[in-house]
Amino acid sequence: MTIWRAIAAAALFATAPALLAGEIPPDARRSGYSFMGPETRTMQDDDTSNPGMLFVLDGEQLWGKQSGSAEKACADCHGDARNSMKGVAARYPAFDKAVGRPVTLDQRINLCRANHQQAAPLPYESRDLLALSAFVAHQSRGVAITAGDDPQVKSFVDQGRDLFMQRKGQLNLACTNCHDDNFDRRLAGAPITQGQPTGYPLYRLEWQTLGSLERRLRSCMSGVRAQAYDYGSPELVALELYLMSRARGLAMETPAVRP
Amino acid sequence: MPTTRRQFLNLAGGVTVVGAIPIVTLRPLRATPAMLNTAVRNVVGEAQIRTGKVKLDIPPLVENGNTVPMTVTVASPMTADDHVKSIHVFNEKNPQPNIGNFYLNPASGRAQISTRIRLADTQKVIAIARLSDDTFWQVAADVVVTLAACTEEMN
Amino acid sequence: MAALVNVPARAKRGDVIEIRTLTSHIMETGFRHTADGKLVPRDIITGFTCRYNGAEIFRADLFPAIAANPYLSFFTIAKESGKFEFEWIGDNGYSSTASASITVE
Amino acid sequence: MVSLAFASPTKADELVAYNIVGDGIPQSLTGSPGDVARGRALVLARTTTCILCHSGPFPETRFQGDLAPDLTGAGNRWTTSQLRLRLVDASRFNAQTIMPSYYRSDGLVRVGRNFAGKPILSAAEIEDIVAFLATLRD
Repeated sequence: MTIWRAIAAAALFATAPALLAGEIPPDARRSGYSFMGPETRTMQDDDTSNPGMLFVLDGEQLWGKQSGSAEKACADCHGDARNSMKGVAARYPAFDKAVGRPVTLDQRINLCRANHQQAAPLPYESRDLLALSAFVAHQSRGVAITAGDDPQVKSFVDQGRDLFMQRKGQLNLACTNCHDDNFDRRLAGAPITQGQPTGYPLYRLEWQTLGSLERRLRSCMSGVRAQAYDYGSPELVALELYLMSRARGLAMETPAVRP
Repeated sequence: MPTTRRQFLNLAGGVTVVGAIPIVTLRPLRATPAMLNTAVRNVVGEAQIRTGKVKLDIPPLVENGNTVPMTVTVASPMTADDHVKSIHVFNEKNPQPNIGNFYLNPASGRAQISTRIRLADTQKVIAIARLSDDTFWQVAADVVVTLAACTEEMN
Repeated sequence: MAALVNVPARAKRGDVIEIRTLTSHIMETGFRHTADGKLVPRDIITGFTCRYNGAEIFRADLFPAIAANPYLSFFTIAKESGKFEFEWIGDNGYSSTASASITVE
Repeated sequence: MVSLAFASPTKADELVAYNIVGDGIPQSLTGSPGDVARGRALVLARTTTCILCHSGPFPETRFQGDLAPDLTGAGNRWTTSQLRLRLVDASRFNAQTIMPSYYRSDGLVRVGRNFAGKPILSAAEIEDIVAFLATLRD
């Protein structure tokens, strides 16, 4: 039993009735930042050397640019993102009444495009969508994550947790097997993190570009040789929601840098 | 115009950019010691290369070879009479041995440059400085590159 | 697409100042293949120049081993107020520029 | 205890049936002994996945995992028969294990389309690895 599991078990016994066995207690939750080497941390820390900031700058441009047949820019409704978007990404995925389910920040941007700008949706992982979501999420940097608190999303958080606990793929492994039970250990040379999604969209050195949490989840699924869920699928949204609720209290870091 | 559930489902099945272009890195192709030697001689000519004066800051073990931070510093007063004219960085095992050439002058004030490089594998990196008296000085560093345990190339 | 250039807004005459630049570029090496075996053609930035009030103070030749979204840091002596101009050139006629001002006291 | 396990029949790659005797599979899946050198190469190949979790007496291999027991002395701790079943289906001993069942293609969820219906390792690969692990004596 790892020390973390011992702590988890103790905390479960003492105070936290909502915590399921094997889950990481709030005070033991750690951002992926704490698992990185000094060079990668330095790259994230300095905005003038963080390559994710290139996308944030692009997003800032797009925010003020008219798009679609309604000839409206994001800023025409939302004003200065520094005020209007502060803390927003820390609450996502969030419940949308019209569609009756939680939507990711990427989906919210595309819903805004469809409903208010009369614009075509931006493709998943396209530069413009990543830039806009990075710009919006950047306004929440330092804000504590609260996603999943809304009672309307509870059943979706539960669905996400079930998916996190479910073994999949030819290697028959669940997310929890690595990210709850074996973080701080090494898979080949690389440290296993807790899988806390604090900095998305983030700049991954492996990708050499910015990418979404959905892209990361899909590559984890490929890693266990499972058929990845489609971008925007209810399963990926539920997993994203569960992961964000699991990271409750951790500070947003967008745009984070990870190996 | 509110979004209906059907429209939303269409959104959910939206187009993606990344999945369309799976890239496979070609591993077997790599520079040979002869290629490295040729690349160095293209810069240095027949001149002797001495060891010293040059410092190469590069992590000995990197988390991902796609983006490796690197700083080269040369001990030089950077005066009109005694300065660094250029810094040349090479690698041993990438498909091509050159990394970059950086041209300085007395107005630089300090003989130091930083950039981020790609290293296809665990290998040696070499930095060579050309001083204003046309002498060449070098330093080499070994870098161990960690390979990602999971990649997107499998499925 | 964006470029990030970092030059101190003010400096004392004679100070050695650091200049940092980061620019958006895929830096496709020309050594990679798609899953169906096609070579992905090279598309990199090959050159970078920095001018200070018109005079070149730093230049670099870049190769495929430079990471995507190239980052460069270098130094110069603050000698007078004015403008830094940055230029990146590359494959397929690529060219982009940026500039930054400095006040030297 | 003697039981007989048949891997479920699948389209392309039908698995060889094997006999479990006690806590092992005494007979080679291929009917012949594996190749030690090939087995060593397989254990060290990242695509085989052993080395991602296990470490072992492999001085030339820089990155070894620490999620699972060191393989040093595996040949002392287990018989060939025990090693074979532990590779084929470790979940038989501990349903919670993170060690994949390397010679099984049933009872899995959402297997990637390139891997569906196939075991992680072939019968011959299992035999090569068993032969190599058996040589790991302290």
